[in-house]
Amino acid sequence: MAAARRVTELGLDGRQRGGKWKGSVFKALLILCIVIAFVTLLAVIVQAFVRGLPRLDSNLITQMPSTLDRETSGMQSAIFGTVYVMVGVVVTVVPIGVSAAIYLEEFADHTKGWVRFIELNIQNLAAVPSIVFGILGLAFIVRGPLSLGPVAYAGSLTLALLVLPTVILAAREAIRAVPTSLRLGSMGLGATQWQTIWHHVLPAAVPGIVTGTILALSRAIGETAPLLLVGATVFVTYNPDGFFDGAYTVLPVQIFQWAVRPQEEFRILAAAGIILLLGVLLAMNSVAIWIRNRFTREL
Amino acid sequence: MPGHDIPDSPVPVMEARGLNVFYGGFHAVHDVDLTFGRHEITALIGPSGCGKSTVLRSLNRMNDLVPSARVEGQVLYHDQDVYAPEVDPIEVRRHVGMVFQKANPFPKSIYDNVAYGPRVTGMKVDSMDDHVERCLRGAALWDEVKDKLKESGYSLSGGQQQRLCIARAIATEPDVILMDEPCSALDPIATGAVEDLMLDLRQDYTLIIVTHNMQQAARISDRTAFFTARPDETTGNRTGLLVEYDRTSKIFENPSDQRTEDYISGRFG
Amino acid sequence: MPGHDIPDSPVPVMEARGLNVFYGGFHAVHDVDLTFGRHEITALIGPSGCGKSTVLRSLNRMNDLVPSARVEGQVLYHDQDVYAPEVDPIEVRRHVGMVFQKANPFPKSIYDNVAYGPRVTGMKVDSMDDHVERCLRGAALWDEVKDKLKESGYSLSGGQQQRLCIARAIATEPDVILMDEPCSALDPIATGAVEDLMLDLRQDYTLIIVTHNMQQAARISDRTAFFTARPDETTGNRTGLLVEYDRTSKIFENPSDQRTEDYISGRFG
Amino acid sequence: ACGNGEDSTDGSTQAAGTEDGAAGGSADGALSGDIAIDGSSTVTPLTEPAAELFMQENPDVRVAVGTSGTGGGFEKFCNGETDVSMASRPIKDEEVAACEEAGITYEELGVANDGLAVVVNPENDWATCLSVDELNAAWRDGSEATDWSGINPEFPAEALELYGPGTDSGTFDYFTEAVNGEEGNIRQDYNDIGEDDNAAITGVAGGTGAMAFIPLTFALEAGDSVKILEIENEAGECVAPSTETVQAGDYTPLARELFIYPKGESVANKPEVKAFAEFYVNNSEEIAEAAGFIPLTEEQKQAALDQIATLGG
Amino acid sequence: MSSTPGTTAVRGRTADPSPVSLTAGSPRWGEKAIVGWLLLCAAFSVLVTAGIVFSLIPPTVEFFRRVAPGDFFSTDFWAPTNAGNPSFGVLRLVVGTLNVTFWALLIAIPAGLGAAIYLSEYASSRARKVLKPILEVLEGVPTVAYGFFAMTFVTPLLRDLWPTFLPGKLGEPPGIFSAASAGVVMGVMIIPTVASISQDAMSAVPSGLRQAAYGLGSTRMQVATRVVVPAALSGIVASFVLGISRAIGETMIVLLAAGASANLTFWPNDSVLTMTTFIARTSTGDIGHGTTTYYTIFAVGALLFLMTFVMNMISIALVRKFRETYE
Ligand SMILES: Nc1ncnc2c1ncn2[C@@H]1O[C@H](COP(=O)(O)OP(=O)(O)OP(=O)(O)O)[C@@H](O)[C@H]1O
Ligand SMILES: Nc1ncnc2c1ncn2[C@@H]1O[C@H](COP(=O)(O)OP(=O)(O)OP(=O)(O)O)[C@@H](O)[C@H]1O
Ligand SMILES: [Mg+2]
Ligand SMILES: [Mg+2]
Ligand SMILES: O=P([O-])([O-])[O-]
Repeated sequence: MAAARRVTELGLDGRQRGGKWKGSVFKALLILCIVIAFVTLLAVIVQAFVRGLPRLDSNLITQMPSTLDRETSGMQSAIFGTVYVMVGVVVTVVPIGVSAAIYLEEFADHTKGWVRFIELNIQNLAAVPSIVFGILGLAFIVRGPLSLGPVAYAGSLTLALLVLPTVILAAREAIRAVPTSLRLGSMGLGATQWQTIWHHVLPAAVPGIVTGTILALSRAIGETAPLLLVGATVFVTYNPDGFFDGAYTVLPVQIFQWAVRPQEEFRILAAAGIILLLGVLLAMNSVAIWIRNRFTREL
Repeated sequence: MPGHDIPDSPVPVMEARGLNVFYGGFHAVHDVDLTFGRHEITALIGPSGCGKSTVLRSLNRMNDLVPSARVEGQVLYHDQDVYAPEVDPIEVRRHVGMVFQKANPFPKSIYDNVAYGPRVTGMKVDSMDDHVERCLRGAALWDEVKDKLKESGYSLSGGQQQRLCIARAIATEPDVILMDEPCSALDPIATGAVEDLMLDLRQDYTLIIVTHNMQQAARISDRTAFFTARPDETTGNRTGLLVEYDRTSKIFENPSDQRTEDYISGRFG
Repeated sequence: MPGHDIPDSPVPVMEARGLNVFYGGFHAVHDVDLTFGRHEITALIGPSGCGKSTVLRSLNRMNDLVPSARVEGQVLYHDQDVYAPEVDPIEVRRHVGMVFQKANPFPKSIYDNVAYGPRVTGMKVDSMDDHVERCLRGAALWDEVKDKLKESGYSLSGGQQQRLCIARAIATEPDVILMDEPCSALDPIATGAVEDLMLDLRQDYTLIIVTHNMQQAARISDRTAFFTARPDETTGNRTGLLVEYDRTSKIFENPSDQRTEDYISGRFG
Repeated sequence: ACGNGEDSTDGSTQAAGTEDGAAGGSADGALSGDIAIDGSSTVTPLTEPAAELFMQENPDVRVAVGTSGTGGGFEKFCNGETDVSMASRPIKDEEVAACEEAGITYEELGVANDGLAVVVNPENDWATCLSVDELNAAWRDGSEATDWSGINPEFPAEALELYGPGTDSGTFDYFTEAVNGEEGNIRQDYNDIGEDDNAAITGVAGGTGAMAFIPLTFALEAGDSVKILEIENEAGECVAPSTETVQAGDYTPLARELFIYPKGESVANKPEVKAFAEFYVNNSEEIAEAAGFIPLTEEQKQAALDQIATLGG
Repeated sequence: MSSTPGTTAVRGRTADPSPVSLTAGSPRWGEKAIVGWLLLCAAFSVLVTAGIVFSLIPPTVEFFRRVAPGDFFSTDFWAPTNAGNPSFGVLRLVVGTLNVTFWALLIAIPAGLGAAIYLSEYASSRARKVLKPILEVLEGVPTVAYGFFAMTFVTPLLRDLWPTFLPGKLGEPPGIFSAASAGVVMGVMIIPTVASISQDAMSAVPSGLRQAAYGLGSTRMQVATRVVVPAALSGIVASFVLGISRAIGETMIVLLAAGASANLTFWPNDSVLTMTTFIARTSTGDIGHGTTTYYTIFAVGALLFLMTFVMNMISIALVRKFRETYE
């Protein structure tokens, strides 16, 4: 049997425990890792800010893009285009995503092969490169079966498909976080399952769903590659007519268009556009985080 | 037992006949036969994991909500098998109400908590206000909450929340009320209040309660069922089974099975 | 108690002096004075939430890991205050080992589980193989696992896992071993094996155990400390305090405090 | 369908300026409606100011310019999706066929002239004029010239570093066809700079042995950071690229015309399309300057206006 | 029943035992219709996948009708647009993609893992509450912003600060486009992905294991490196694999910073053409519908989809293995 330590070996001050510096160095390295990530974010912002500063003016928002007057050119059509596209994304993805999440969390029998297949499929979809969604959008939405043409809603639908897995995942987590005891309490009173969901589960899950959806949208709002393929590559000097009508462009595509132009004025515009886009994103994220912190405490 | 005469054999309101419950491939409860008497309190006791909650939940088909759960055998409610194909589990739960271990009021007002059941079941009540008052009185909670019916159910103390859940349960006018360790999260004073309430409720309802607290079973129940868990020799899984079912006084004073006696006297568990 | 003579007053290995523990603003444990005797088993008993685990965890500074926890008073280990500024909590834990309620082997091989402690503490052992064997024998597990040392600790049964955790704890050659409800997740047979082991370990170590099972305390401990929780009159928070500390036989047969007697006889809890 | 042949034009429409075309649209002379344009990325920077200027004069007309490349533009055009297609090369036979099948008629209008400049590092003192053969030796697919002496034995053995636009650009197509005889024929190891002509400037300015081909106006804007080479034309003269030499047709083979293709139906039925096409041609100087291209000559303008007239009739 | 003056007590439903009906009062069609709709929505994602597959397969088949698979899966030159002598050695694009991915991972894996360990094992819950959302913001930074950053900031920086004292090829500063510039920025972009998934995995390691390790006198670093990281390993590896799949699928950064020269190289200071760059540039550039180049887009897209799909399946399998251990 292993013997107990002899009492004479006492000494609790850890002097005989060498290598304490290892822990400190390790911790410093870990902090460095976090700092790298954050410093880069800062660098992205600062760089764009410094570069775009000359054009961070009201014209950026109030003016249409212009090749002639680069000093006063703005991105109003892209801002409106983004709003249209995003509204289209929300109205498409939220009902489908939340419904799918409710089914998977509340109704699906997870021992069934086909349910697992659906779940696996969603997980997979989440990691499909966005450009592949662009190919899908081009083949099925702009042309092909839906043939919407290069209109704002074609962009919406493409992005909606892209973020659908994210929304489903977030909604599922929000729904799962609703305590089972609420469901049991309601079911135990003879409420039907849908009554239980509608009266208790969904209201309790709304903050989580909203948070997750905002985060998903903040991903969609910055997507460029798929929209390059589905027709947002346009020089438009007017705001979209509607979801199914007319030309449109969006912020990230406009930024990209400007970024690859050789003239410095366009580069500056691109940088200013990036700041604008990051500002929108930061606002969206703050709202999401606020909602999360505000409402998760209550359950 | 105190001051309550019960017949030698229970007048059946619910019965389990050859009840077996499985979770996936796992045999959780083996061959349980039990008759729950009208206007009696039946206590289910036994060590952790022996299947008490499982048996309780199969009585009002709450186990349907566990996807992997499967029930064999019969559960009769006034001689109808609640697992018969034409039976609607929702309807069963309207007759057989349930109160849980952890008080689980809805994040709504006290009033809405009580009114919820009647509303969703489409119960006809002359005046919801009166009905809510009656139920809160029935749960011995009225005096404490009558001035704050609009406040959230969460604003109550643990014991009050549990009584609110009981008020909520009786609001749908069930016949049987199942309670799964209703006092285990409460302090002794709150426990006392709920125990008193249970004795009151016995006048109008049939109560079936699971408890870990043998003193509680002894104090309030008319009959006691003792369960234990037997490990399967090959898989090592432990399957719950009914060891003994009798009047509570008999179980506690003169059990017929050695395992019951060991448990009661604290030799294991 | 069985076959074990203990002195009237314990030969101190560890002592709590005026120990108070707070979690944030919440006063969890109030003014505890206790002396833990060398080569004795001390049991801490009391109702849930009375602070048994909290006291235990403050003995080897495991409470340091709870950011909100704050300790006042002294904990002496061979007359050194383990909370003195120059003391390294890591070093304390190397002298005062710990076994938990839920067996928590590492997801490593049985061998590596036992060898982990000596490796991280940089302990010098002649042969790790021999050391592992000694510890597994010490935990009465050797015969059951000697042919599968390379298998995962998870492949063992619950009781074996708990003994593996004990083997792991003694591998760093501690002086004191703290155990927090080490058997509460085990079945009666596994419990018996672990209890036998504890009695064995007493020869070499000082054991301090928390248990909910009064029969267990009565069966194996030399001294018993009974705690209870007193609600604060204004906040309603319940603060744990030591009611009585004595030889186990005295506590169980002839307690001096009414609250102890109520608890032992099952009148509350 | 109308081909791009030089069919006869009667002088009667020549007089029809912008004003006249507009009158066809609405009673009070104000034009309105949408014009959908798509096609060449090379022509896009030219069409953008054209559209802007046109919209300044006709605030109720909205012009949207897409960039699908010449091929992609024709695909949409022959599919009936656009009113005007932009092209950095004449329409191809397959595209002619596609349009014919869909019953789309059009005319090819020259809207500006484009010249390619070959630029080198200012420190390069050995090369001032290159022949097409020399360019071919440097750029053709399979070329093994790794230094300048591989182009011309008289040049020093300075390591050769090549920059050029990517396969998705009209400039690329044009250069490879003109220099290597075949569209897309280019050596593998040149640095593809995509659409970012700046990158070529940066690259050339940074390497003594570097060489790049880029749009002429861009090279001119770059000032002293690069040196623009003369190109030996078929006549054997070394010609430096400039507005004049390009317009005069002396700077060959690295000069070309850029086109738009208005749809016959749109010109006939949508007065704003006709007006836009005429505007585009009539304001060639201003538009070309804004975009960094070389404007049409008077003859080119006239030819274009004649072609619009055939469609509008 | 306790005193209930003025009101009658609530009675049990069958206070007098008359026959009761347990059958449903109504068939509840509404409820069934709702469940049907929900199921439809859940199954919709399968439709999306099918859409992807069906938008890729026919043109890819057409591509292989024109180009022999052996010519495609080769390191031949990549020159699909070369009219006279087209060649389709897609492995050059794959190598280009892997080149950038490699440099990206070289940054993202250590930094992401380090950040995850810090968040999971060192940070106070308050610090975590602040840091996690920032990581989330980082995950949401549009890639076009990263691409612009790479092109206009990192590239010049690399060109200026390149360690030219290194021997041979490694000492040559990168050009205006390079795998290094795209890789570095992409690495930073992926850090949050790696960090957040790894951290989730580490946080899911039962706290009992940590307690046990501390109880044995382990230091915090030992707990982190010897207990938590090994215990969470499959989850951590899953985050790496997902990082790879994101790197392979990322478009804008490489489009703006990696260039478009299909060099067969693993040097960081070379310009490379990635699969995504090719797709994005070619499908927005000047190619005619129906040309072989047009079909090349889909063939490369299919290959890209397949590669990320495989990565993803691996990642899912690893996560599942991890879950099985602890849940
Ligand atoms: N949803 C479930 N899925 C799978 N197994 C379950 C589920 N619920 C319970 N079990 C298992 O069934 C057995 C009986 O569980 P049950 O909860 O009925 O026991 P119990 O007697 O109520 O225990 P306790 O006193 O701890 O509440 C246990 O082994 C438990 O692990
Ligand atoms: N980490 C913590 N943070 C805040 N409060 C805590 C923490 N751990 C315990 N407490 C509180 O301290 C009090 C004493 O808890 P402790 O776990 O010590 O009781 P116990 O006697 O061991 O109970 P049990 O028998 O249930 O294990 C309880 O009120 C508990 O809620
Ligand atoms: Mg239970
Ligand atoms: Mg405890
Ligand atoms: O877009 P282009 O046809 O000019 O390459």
